[in-house]
Amino acid sequence: MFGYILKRVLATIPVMVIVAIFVFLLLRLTPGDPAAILAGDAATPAQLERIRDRLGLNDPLHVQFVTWAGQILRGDLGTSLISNTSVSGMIADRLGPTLNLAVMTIVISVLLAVPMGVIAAWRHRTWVDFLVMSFSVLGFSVPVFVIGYILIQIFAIELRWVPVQGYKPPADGIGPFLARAILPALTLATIYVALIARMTRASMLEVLGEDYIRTARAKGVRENVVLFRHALRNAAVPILTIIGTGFALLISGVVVTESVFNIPGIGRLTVDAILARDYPVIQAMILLTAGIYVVVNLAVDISYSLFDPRIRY
Amino acid sequence: MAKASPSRQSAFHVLTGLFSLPAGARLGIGPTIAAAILLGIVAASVCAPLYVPYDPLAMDSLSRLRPPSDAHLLGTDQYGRDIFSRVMTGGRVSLLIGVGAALVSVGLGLAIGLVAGFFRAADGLIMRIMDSLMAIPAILLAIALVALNGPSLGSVIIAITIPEVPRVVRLVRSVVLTAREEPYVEAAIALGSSMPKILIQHLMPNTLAPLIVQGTYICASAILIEAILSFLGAGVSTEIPTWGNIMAEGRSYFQIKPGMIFWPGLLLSLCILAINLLGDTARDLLDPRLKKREG
Amino acid sequence: MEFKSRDFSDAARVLKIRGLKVGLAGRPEAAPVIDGIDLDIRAGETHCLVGESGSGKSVTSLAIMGLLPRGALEVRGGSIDLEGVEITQASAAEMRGLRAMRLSMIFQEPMTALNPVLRVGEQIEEVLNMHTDLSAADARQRTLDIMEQVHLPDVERIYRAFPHQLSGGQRQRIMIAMALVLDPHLLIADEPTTALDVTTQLQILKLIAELQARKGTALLFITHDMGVVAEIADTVSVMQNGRIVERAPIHELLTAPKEDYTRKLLTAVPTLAPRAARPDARGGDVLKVADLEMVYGGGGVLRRGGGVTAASEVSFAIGPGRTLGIVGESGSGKSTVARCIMRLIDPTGGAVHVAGTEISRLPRRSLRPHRKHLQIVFQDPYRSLNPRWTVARSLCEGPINFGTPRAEALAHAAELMEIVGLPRDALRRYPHQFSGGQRQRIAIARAVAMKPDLLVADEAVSALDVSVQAQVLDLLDDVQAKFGIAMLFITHDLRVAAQICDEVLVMQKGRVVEHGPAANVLSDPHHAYTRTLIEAAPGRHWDFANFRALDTAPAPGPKGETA
Amino acid sequence: ETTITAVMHSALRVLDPVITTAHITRDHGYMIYDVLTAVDETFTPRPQMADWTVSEDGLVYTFTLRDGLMFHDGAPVTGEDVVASLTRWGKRDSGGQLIFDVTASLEAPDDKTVVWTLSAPFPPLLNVISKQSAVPPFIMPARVAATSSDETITDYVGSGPFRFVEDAYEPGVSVTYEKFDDYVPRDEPASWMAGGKVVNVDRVVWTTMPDSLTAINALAAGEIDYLEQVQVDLLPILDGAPDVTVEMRDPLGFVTIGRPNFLHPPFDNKKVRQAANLALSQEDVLATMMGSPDYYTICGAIFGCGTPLGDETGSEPITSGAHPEEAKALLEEAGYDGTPIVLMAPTDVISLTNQPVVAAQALRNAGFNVDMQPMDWQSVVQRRAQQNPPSEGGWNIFFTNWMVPEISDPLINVMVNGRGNEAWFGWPSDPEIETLRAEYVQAADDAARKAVAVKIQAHVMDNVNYIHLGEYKMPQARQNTIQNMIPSPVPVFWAMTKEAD
Ligand SMILES: Nc1ncnc2c1ncn2[C@@H]1O[C@H](COP(=O)(O)OP(=O)(O)OP(=O)(O)O)[C@@H](O)[C@H]1O
Ligand SMILES: Nc1ncnc2c1ncn2[C@@H]1O[C@H](COP(=O)(O)OP(=O)(O)OP(=O)(O)O)[C@@H](O)[C@H]1O
Ligand SMILES: [Mg+2]
Ligand SMILES: [Mg+2]
Ligand code: NI
Repeated sequence: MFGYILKRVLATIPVMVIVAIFVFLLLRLTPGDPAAILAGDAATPAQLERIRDRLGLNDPLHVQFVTWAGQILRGDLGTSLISNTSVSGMIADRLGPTLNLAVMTIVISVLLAVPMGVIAAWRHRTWVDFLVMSFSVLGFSVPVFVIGYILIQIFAIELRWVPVQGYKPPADGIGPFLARAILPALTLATIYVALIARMTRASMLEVLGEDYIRTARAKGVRENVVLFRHALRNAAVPILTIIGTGFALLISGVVVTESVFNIPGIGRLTVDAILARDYPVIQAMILLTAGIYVVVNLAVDISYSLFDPRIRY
Repeated sequence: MAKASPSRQSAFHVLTGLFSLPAGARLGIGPTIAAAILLGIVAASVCAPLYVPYDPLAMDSLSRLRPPSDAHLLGTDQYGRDIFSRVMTGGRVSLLIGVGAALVSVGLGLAIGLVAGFFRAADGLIMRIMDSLMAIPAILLAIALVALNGPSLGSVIIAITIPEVPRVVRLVRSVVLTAREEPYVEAAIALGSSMPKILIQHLMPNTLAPLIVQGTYICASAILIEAILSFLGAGVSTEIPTWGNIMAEGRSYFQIKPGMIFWPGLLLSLCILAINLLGDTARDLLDPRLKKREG
Repeated sequence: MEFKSRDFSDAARVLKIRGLKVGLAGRPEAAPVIDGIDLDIRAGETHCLVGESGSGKSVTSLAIMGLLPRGALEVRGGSIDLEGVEITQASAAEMRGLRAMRLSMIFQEPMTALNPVLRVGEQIEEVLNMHTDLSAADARQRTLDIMEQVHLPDVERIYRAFPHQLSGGQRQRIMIAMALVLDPHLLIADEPTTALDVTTQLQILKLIAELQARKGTALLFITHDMGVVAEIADTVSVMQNGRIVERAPIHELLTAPKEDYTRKLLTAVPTLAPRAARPDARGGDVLKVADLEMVYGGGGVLRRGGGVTAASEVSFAIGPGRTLGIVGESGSGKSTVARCIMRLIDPTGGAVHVAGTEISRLPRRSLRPHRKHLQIVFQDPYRSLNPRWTVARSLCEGPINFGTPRAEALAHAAELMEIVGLPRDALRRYPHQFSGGQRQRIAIARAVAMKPDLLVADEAVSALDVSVQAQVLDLLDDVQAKFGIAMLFITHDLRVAAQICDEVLVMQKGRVVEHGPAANVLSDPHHAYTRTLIEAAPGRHWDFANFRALDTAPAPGPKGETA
Repeated sequence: ETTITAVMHSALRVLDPVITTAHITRDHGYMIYDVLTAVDETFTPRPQMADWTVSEDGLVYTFTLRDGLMFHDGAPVTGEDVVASLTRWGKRDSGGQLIFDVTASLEAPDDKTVVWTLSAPFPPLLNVISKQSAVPPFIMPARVAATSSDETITDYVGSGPFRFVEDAYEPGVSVTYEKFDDYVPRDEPASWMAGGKVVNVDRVVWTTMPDSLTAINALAAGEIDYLEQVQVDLLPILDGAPDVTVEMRDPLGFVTIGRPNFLHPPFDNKKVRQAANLALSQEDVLATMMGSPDYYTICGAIFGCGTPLGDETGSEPITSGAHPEEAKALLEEAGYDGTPIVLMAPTDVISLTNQPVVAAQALRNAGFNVDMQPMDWQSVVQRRAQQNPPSEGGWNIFFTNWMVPEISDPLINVMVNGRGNEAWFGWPSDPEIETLRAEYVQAADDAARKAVAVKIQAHVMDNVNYIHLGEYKMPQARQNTIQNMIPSPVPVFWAMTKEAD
């Protein structure tokens, strides 16, 4: 087990290196000039040139890369070119909201989607199944921001149940946190629910056809036990996988949701950084999200063995 | 993939196969309706230039944000452009993006996946690169790519394609890895068929069914991602109307003029719904268990 | 051979089926799957249900269990009466109450019938939890008891094991324990031993008989293996196309079958008496294997501690026109040897000479010209043909690879179709349009199309029904005679080996334990393992095809029993 | 404890108001820094931190710091701090550069006095240092002002009415200011950036809302107190919010302009520029941008309507609607060969997305072959600095906006600079305008200055140094609990009060 984890962790190194090189090159090929953002509209070319020099943007690419890589290896994410604050500080400030939102979304999604999928599979080709599948296809087909606006319109503007926007950390009280996080989480969850419900259904359908389900029924086991004790655990691996890979989808949803609900999270940070060509921030953020993605999927892989004793590392 | 190995043709496996596959008659009308809707939208979009009343780019700053009227079926947007004309014309480009992204990702993914699946030597490197591409958040990659190339149609398609390719590669590779263990592939080796021949004639057709399904999903999600990119200001230029950028442009007017989001949104959702449904149907129909049942 | 001969007319009737009809759900016009069968089973009786594949045996058993797949099959008429309870009318809750208490079932595949993610002990205990009020400790004790009763070793450990940590036989014992823990009155066993090798099969059959005798359970035993029937049945019902065509006490059925269909079934069963050996080869050996060794998974950088030695020191030779059989239990390395010879895998040691060339070390590219000398037929008729290719294309693939013009290859393919007994127009069809037996014929035709010197048949008939199996074996015989091909025939079925092989080679754990002319090995085995194999073959004293006992006992064991 | 939560027009990311011309950073500067002198609403310089005297020959300016000035760290503000701050500013600001070109010395003989000696008279000196945009000379501690002018400062101590709360700062998300209790306001009433900066609230929080709809909804729901700019089209949403007042803070507003590239065909040709000027229409652009005529003004004055120098001479072609036919004729005359015009269209800055789209359409109507290239603002910023031909990564025309005070005189307005490569993007070599600008600097009084300004106006309209597309105003919105906001181009948080809830 430990050996396996070690091996997997080591295997992420080349992935992260490729990500780093790729992102670095991509960014430097992209037009845009952080110096110009810094200096504003009225700056003259000569002034810009001097600022670029100061920021080290005029160094040859490989020098810039080596400098940056060296910093990263020392655990230093650098300093924002625009706001001149430490990137790790910026990320630390903004990781919380996104993580809380993501966790809440995943919890909501799993709690909703798994039972939905199970029931759809159980009542395959009935109206329940149809309803669940329609909902989940719908979840895929409406852009996130539209869902966000609709939820705001209904729950914040018409009903006034929750605030329109904003974020409060759970430390400020769980009530205020939930009031602000529930709509964004639901928004994000629609697509995730759709994804998980669909996979749960497909996986359950496969499992429900297996011999051991028939065995369980032949033993006179109650139907809910058949579904949740016998079938669901066997169906878990693909569901976990989709939760892991769906994480990528979550990230793109987060970017939009954070805009719509004005949540100070890392999605917005990254988009802003890209639009401002704040290279150190972008590089750090993409490395970080890639890292989180890799870790989440590693965790998912490892958790397989919790559900399926045949998988041993 | 069906786990049931056909070597155990116990009744129950036959049963389960039958259980989850829709025999022709049991497909229901869902897919038929879906196909009809999709065809309708495609036809309406492709023929849009023939019947829309206005040039979708023609502005009229004096009749901005008009409500629906006889002159403007769905009203006008903030440039005074006719929403109906834009929405109908926008469908062309959105669909083009969907189909384009699907074709490009499937094509690239297929080629890379076949190579990775069959040539052990290349596999490691290719899969590491694919893993990296998957790990980079698609939307951020897309924004960066669009910034790099400018928000042209081509760069939006490429931006949507790049994150999809690794998924297709994984799919193709896994199909190839499974299929190359099939006895008929071993038989082909025994018959002296060369590797390229086996790859193309025996293995590639296996990837077709899952790729069709995957392709429909990519198509649907590409249309959606285009909308999100537009929302973030990194989509196709507003000079080329798409459902996505019409909605993105209309987002500030959501409360005042919901039509700007509603109509393109409706068509987009219907389209994606139909494509997904057809994809699901295709998956059911192309289910390998079907083939075995017929034996 | 002794058959069971108890009379059950006084015993209580446990199951009574009258006019049972099962059809496709929602399609009343379609032909029924079960077409009005009657069946009675009494306490203590073993009732065997036999018949070819697809005749409706499993559907019958599922109907009794009330487990017909919802939405696919439904009871159309008739009654199933289990000790006074009408099963066709029972509610879901009533059915649950009956299961495990009064009626239980064992399935064919011990691999898949147990839930892979739950500990086997828990799976047995679940039955108790569902149906009794036993305390946790009591339930556990009961579970351990029943596990003892099915002769599982080290029950405490096995209780905590997951299915994949057990052997096939052990899993089947768990299934039996699970089915019998509440002493049901009726036990249905649907091919419970088909997936097991002969030695394990024998143990399981004995176990079922023992428990049945102790508890007086009625047993409905479904099988297609006449040998098994001969060993255990009191009464036999023969099914064909959803009907029971003949029902009789075992002795009567085997000695004097009334129906043609029954006769056909019985005559198809090969005997254990070895065939007359073919004349010895004129030329040199077609295939010569010397000290073949195959170690899986060794040598990897990260995998220390060596791999699985699947074959070692395997040596033999086959002359033209002769057949060498390899027998042995599952996992003994038979397929490994075949695949090494075919160079589908690269042997880790030894030499393989085919038509005079040493091929075990040839690089893939230079190997290709030699491919046409050796061909293979696989076990699984459903996967050995590319489902997307027409038969013609499959048949021509090889010849075209070796430069035969397409037209010529096609013409030859048409001839081959006749040889293997299929219509010419079958060339244009796809594999799924054929039955398993027909596909196996096509696979043979494809191999023969290459005019090989050696044909390897890895379990080529194991997946087929006895009657179809007999036809395919005949075909192989014909083809071999016609083209003078040498054949390496791999099987786990001694009857088949006896029928087709000139020489037999017995493998155990990757090693050759006995090798000699079929007659010698089968009638006078020297190695203990060979003897166990032969003794475990069910019904080995009966000559089914001739409705009589075998006069030459095939395996005079140390204390050879005779019929 | 009163806290004002304000949504500003953009996120605060750069904290150095000298290195950048970004408005939000300037606004931030006014919160935490003070200035020596400042213009009031009549554009007249007034004393703020210091009083001044000018020598007869106009060469020596003596500033005397008032009492009670103190930095947030408790240190008094000294002449030395002022000298350092002015010097750093002089390296960045274009007006400042002009002054320093003629500066003989700038020194602080004692803690309270600063003496600025010129080698040649520079009559508009006070106007330049009192300007409220783009880069006002904020006074920082000498140690901070010692930072290179090409590097951003990292120490945010000022002497202004608010203190910057560094711990609460999240770049791009929110900034928090606390009232600086030791600030001594002047006695005069507040007027623009001049007068007494009396702070009546304890705390001001600026937050950023990337989505304008969300911001309006938040205001309507009472979640924020103040919205600096409201998109006019969205005003109807606030109709249903009785507690919110929508009003104009800044009577001057903004101008929007198009800048052609003088280095490459076809805009190197004056006739073609004139054709473009004819083809475009202020009304079309403004109506599309703003929706309602209440919020835009057709105005041909390049120095702004309602400013001292504002004058509409020669602006008829652009203010009287589109003239596609005349433009066509002129194009023909100029021999325009159909070379595509690369028009850069930013997609991610709301106030800049409309102009290019409307302009592209109008130019096409006049026979231009327009290649509208959408890109994000950053790409525009990068690309507009490229002097290559359009086919090799250069450009022909782009659009941007200015606040009126940023263009209100020939020294501030960078677009009337005609120094070729040293000029602002577009690089016109226009000796004529340079002569006029020199004349302006030397003009003795307001009347003389105005006369020169009118000449410059006429010249720009004829030569089309840039296309002046008119003025617009952004309404602001506040909760009714917020009172006593003073009108000002810069949103200021002094004077304002907030009723307790
Ligand atoms: N779910 C189902 N839907 C439709 N037909 C079915 C279904 N299950 C079984 N059948 C049909 O019923 C018939 C009997 O099948 P059954 O499984 O009982 O055969 P069997 O005698 O058990 O065969 P085997 O020896 O292969 O196990 C077959 O023709 C089969 O195709
Ligand atoms: N690819 C492989 N990697 C590792 N071990 C293998 C592999 N293939 C087979 N083995 C092992 O080698 C041994 C021999 O397997 P083989 O398939 O040759 O047996 P067999 O006699 O053909 O059995 P069966 O009758 O079940 O087909 C077994 O222990 C098996 O687990
Ligand atoms: Mg069966
Ligand atoms: Mg084998
Ligand atoms: Ni068998």
